[in-house]
Amino acid sequence: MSASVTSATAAGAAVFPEKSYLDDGTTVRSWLLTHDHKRIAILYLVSVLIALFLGGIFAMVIRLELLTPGPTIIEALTYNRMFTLHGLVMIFMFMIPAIPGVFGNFFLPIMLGAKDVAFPKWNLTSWYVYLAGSSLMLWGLITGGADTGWTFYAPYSTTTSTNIAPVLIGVFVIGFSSILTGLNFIVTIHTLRAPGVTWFKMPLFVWAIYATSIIQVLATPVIGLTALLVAAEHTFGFGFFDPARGGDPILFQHLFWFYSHPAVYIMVLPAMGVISEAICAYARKNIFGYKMIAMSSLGIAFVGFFAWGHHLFTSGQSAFDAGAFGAISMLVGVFTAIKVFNWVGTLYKGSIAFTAPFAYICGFLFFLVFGGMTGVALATVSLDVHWQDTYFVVAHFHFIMVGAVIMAFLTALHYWFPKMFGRKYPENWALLAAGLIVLGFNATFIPQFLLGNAGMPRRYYEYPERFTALNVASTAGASLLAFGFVIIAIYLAIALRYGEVAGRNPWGSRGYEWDVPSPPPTENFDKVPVFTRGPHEYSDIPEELAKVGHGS
Amino acid sequence: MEASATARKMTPQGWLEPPPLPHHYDTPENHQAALRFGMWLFLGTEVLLFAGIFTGYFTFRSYFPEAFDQASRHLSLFLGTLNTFLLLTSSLTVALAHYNAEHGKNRNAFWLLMASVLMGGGFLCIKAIEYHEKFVEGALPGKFFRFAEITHPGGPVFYVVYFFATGLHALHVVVGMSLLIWVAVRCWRKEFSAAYYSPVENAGLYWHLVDLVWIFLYPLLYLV
Amino acid sequence: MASTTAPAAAHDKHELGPGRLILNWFALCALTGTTFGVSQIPMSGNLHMAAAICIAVVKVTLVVLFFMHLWHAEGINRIVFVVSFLFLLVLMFFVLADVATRFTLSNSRIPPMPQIDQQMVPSGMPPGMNPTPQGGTAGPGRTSGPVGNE
Amino acid sequence: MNELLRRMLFLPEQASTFAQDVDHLHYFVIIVTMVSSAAVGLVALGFFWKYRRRSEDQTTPFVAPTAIFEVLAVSVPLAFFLAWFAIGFRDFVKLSSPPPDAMDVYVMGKQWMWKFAYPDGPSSVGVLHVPANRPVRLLITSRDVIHSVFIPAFRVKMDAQPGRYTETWFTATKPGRYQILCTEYCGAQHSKMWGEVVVMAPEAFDEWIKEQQRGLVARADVLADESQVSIQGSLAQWGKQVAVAQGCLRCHNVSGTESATGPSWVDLYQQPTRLADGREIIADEAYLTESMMEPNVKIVAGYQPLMPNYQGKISGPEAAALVEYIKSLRSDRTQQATGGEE
Repeated sequence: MSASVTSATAAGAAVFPEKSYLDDGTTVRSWLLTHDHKRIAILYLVSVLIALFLGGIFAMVIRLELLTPGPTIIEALTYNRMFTLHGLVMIFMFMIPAIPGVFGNFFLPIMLGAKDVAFPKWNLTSWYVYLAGSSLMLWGLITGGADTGWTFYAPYSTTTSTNIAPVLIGVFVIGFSSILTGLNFIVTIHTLRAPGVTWFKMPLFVWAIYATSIIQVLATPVIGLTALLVAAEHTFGFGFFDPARGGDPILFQHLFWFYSHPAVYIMVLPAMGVISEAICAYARKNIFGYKMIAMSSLGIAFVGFFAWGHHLFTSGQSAFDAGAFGAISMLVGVFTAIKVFNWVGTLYKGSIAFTAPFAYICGFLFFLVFGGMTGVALATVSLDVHWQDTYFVVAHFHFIMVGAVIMAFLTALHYWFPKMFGRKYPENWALLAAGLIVLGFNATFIPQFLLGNAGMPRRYYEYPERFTALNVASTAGASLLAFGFVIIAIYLAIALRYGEVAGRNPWGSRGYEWDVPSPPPTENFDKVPVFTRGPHEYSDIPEELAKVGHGS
Repeated sequence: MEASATARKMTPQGWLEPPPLPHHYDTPENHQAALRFGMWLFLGTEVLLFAGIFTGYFTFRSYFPEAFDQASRHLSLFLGTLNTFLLLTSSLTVALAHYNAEHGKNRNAFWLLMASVLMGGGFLCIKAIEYHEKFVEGALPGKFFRFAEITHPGGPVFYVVYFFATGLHALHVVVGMSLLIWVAVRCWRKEFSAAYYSPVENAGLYWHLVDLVWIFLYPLLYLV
Repeated sequence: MASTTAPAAAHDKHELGPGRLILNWFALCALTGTTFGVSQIPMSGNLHMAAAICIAVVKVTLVVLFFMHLWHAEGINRIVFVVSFLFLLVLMFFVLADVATRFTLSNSRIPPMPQIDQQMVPSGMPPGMNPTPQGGTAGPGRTSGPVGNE
Repeated sequence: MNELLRRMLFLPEQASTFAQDVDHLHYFVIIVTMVSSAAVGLVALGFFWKYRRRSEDQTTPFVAPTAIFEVLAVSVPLAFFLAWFAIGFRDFVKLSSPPPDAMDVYVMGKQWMWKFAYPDGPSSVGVLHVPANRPVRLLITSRDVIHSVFIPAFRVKMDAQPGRYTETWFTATKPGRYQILCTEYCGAQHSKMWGEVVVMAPEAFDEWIKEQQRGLVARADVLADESQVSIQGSLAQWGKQVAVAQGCLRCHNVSGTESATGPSWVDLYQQPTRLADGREIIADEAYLTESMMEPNVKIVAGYQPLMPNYQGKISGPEAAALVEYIKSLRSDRTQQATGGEE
């Protein structure tokens, strides 16, 4: 492993810093009442990992149930609750807070040369609000057994006999947490940049988080209100969405997707930011087309707001709206394509170290292109008529959400693990897990594209016999995927305690965050730092290499 | 919100020293700008919170124009207009309180804020009278609708929109009043001066937003 | 970002004294009177709507610019506010465009036509294809018509 | 070629005029997708091999995109995407504008079955008979929650929205049997809400529908006779059952309020009524019966001409029973007469 040589030369000199944010109080209280953005990030990390674990269990139950055409291990109602649980937990408890909440919180202030986010108290509040919303939602899902799917389509959701109100209120509360996080980041980026960090010297991860935060702030209130309306309608029999009382179910879909389409970008934009950071470090190369990547993040955030209607092509929405939304959706594809070209361009003439995160990056690129292009295909109005609500759509968004977002999450976890905890993970095990995950992922979801083509609708508890083979393939792939995650969990847990000491900069990265010790001290910087170089400049690497790994 | 007032000294001009600057800001102006910007972003989210209701209003109005017309005529124009004036005036007193706090006139600011809170309370009382009327008439949303005077279809939907919009707005009035009381208490303790008045400013911004929403609700529900 | 001016100098630029604020209040009250007056003039509903919205927009602008000091605030705050209104308009525009242009029977005005609801006679059903209505004709706790008959 | 790609992509057979168009665009899009994602993957791997790290202190040059690259990076994908969109939208507009001569079929989804009805003929559960090579328009609605009619072989799908109609259409090309699936999650039995389209040769279909109409009339007579025999109690009570069964009470209320889509039935009998064209009539038996059979001739002022025609759907005795029921609805007796109604 070429990368481990880098660290090997450095390791002799690397010492674990005597004082870091991890030692600044070790009581439970010091963690639960902390205002330190890094500790809040760790709190988020623990909670989203629990959510990922839960969501993964639910996913496996779903896949096992679909192993045979008829009932396999659970009843229809349990199955319907399972996919609702899976969707809600994965989206609201894992995907949306995952990268911004964990890596955004940890690195955004450091990358700007700031000591903390703009409003540290609100930052902690946002975690508690997230915790409260998640608990309410989970409690509602388990005791009330909501069976509507995460989309809550009215009038099914307003008339279901299961108790859905706490779940919806949970969604509303989590939305608040998301707004607080986004608001905090936007203000931080505007007011707390250190001298030298001009707008176009900000790391691309910061640009991505900035774009994400704009969406969080502007879109989340709409889902909050919609969730409240559905909860009220279910509880009190109002008639906003239920046609039996004069309401309009298509209006629900408009309001729901006005948030939930941009929400996809809340999940995927930070993932793109992570890739922009890590790809430079592992290719030891300046980013190709910095401004194009930065601006396309904002472009996606903006255009993403005008595309929600492509979820409604077969709902009875007018052809005029279908055309407008379809055309605008194409622009999202263009912005994504720009990013992909620039990432591949970054590899050109680089010096590429093949590490586990780099394997995830390769996976990410393939999944994003395939997932993104199938997204464009889905926005091609006439094709969507066949695919809408089939497994094709399921496969498409899992390519983006698992393929792209989870690959990026794992990239970030491995890339920044040394920085966050000061220790290195075992590279060989990591490569094995990465291989399993990329393979397992393909085996899980490529059959689902074909299932969609063949016409298998989503949210099917039982299915016609002719879909059996592809479903079995998908379930087999899912087991491989799950196995990969188990390996990661084990070696990271061990590395946390027994990993090799990483030193300040084991990857030879030029990101601003690598200038502080690993793990960073509570205040991040002793004095306000002044950055003279950009965060993605690598052409003067040899001199820098001399410093690599020389601990605090 | 920041350090407690007891730890701070009174300046000769008659107001408390500003609380210490949080460690991650370089200047007080930067801190104030951050607080103000954060508040404006929050107001942006509030605008979009009401966006769904307004969208629903226009959608259902286009489906049931006659019922909306009839139902709107059954609202008390007098009470609605009175409430509009109450909120506008309370907005004025809040803006004046902001001005006074910024100039260190904490006592004036206190009384102006209390006046605003009173007007907010008046608004809620009038709203309660209107709600009571609706409950008596049975002009209620969804399945509770039993108001015979709306003869066209769509009556229950109008009242869903009406109660949700005004209810959510009333909730904001309550939150706004609590914020105003909180800053009024701090005015009483003479905490504000040109160097530090962000809480008054931000609570005021929130109150003005409550006013903004009502400026739209009033003509849409009562007049058109 | 941070201005370098001292606190005292910083607030000099807020030249909005009490006089102007009160003037603004008078203007707002006058506009409220106007919108009330206009609503009493007999004219078409659309005109009423247009007039009411225009006046409301003017009032909102006055409140935002003077009571909320946007006139003097940092440019970014103006952008935030304008953008949030813009997105509100985007939401309304597309939803209302949909309502106005969709297949007319897809709107709420149209009641369910009852004739296909009844007298459904199974015919020519192949074995194994019979989707028997399990769990009754309606979902749990559901009423299907505006008057809840079933 | 078409057949090969279709099988490779696991697509169902192409049994409508629409399916061919959709599939050709589908091949175009999916091939470009596969080629470009493979290309990105391969280029990344190629770069990885070519530019793998050879020594620990290796340096890299600063490379930035040229203007041409930037323009191409934007314009090439945009051109492809817009071309797909243009073709796709053209087809979609075709799909959402049924030809005027299309045969109408009403489709109703309810938990968890499909019902089909022809405007002047029979109706059926689960099985939809259509002629080949003639355009058929589906007018789709739902009785409870949202469902979605999906006929994979036709590449056609449209949601069934409760309380309103959506439309879609197709021209089936091959006689045969094709599956209908529900694609909008609708509850416990969602995955069993299947139906079938039976595409028949046009002549065979004409024959079939005639037969069905004969059968329907005969069956209706039988039903009417049976109900007359088995009915217990007054004619008015029977009329109430008919009103419930026919869904009259969806629009006409019997609680005396005026909020419904159609005129209330309470105190309607012998009431002087003003019509939309200005005439004033007395709502007697003749008018009530006529309103069932030709509802849109005499519309009561203030209502829309929305009521469907019940000619042929209710028998003579049933109509009489309905009139008796309406006669019985007087406001002083409303409570007893409407019993379980709201």
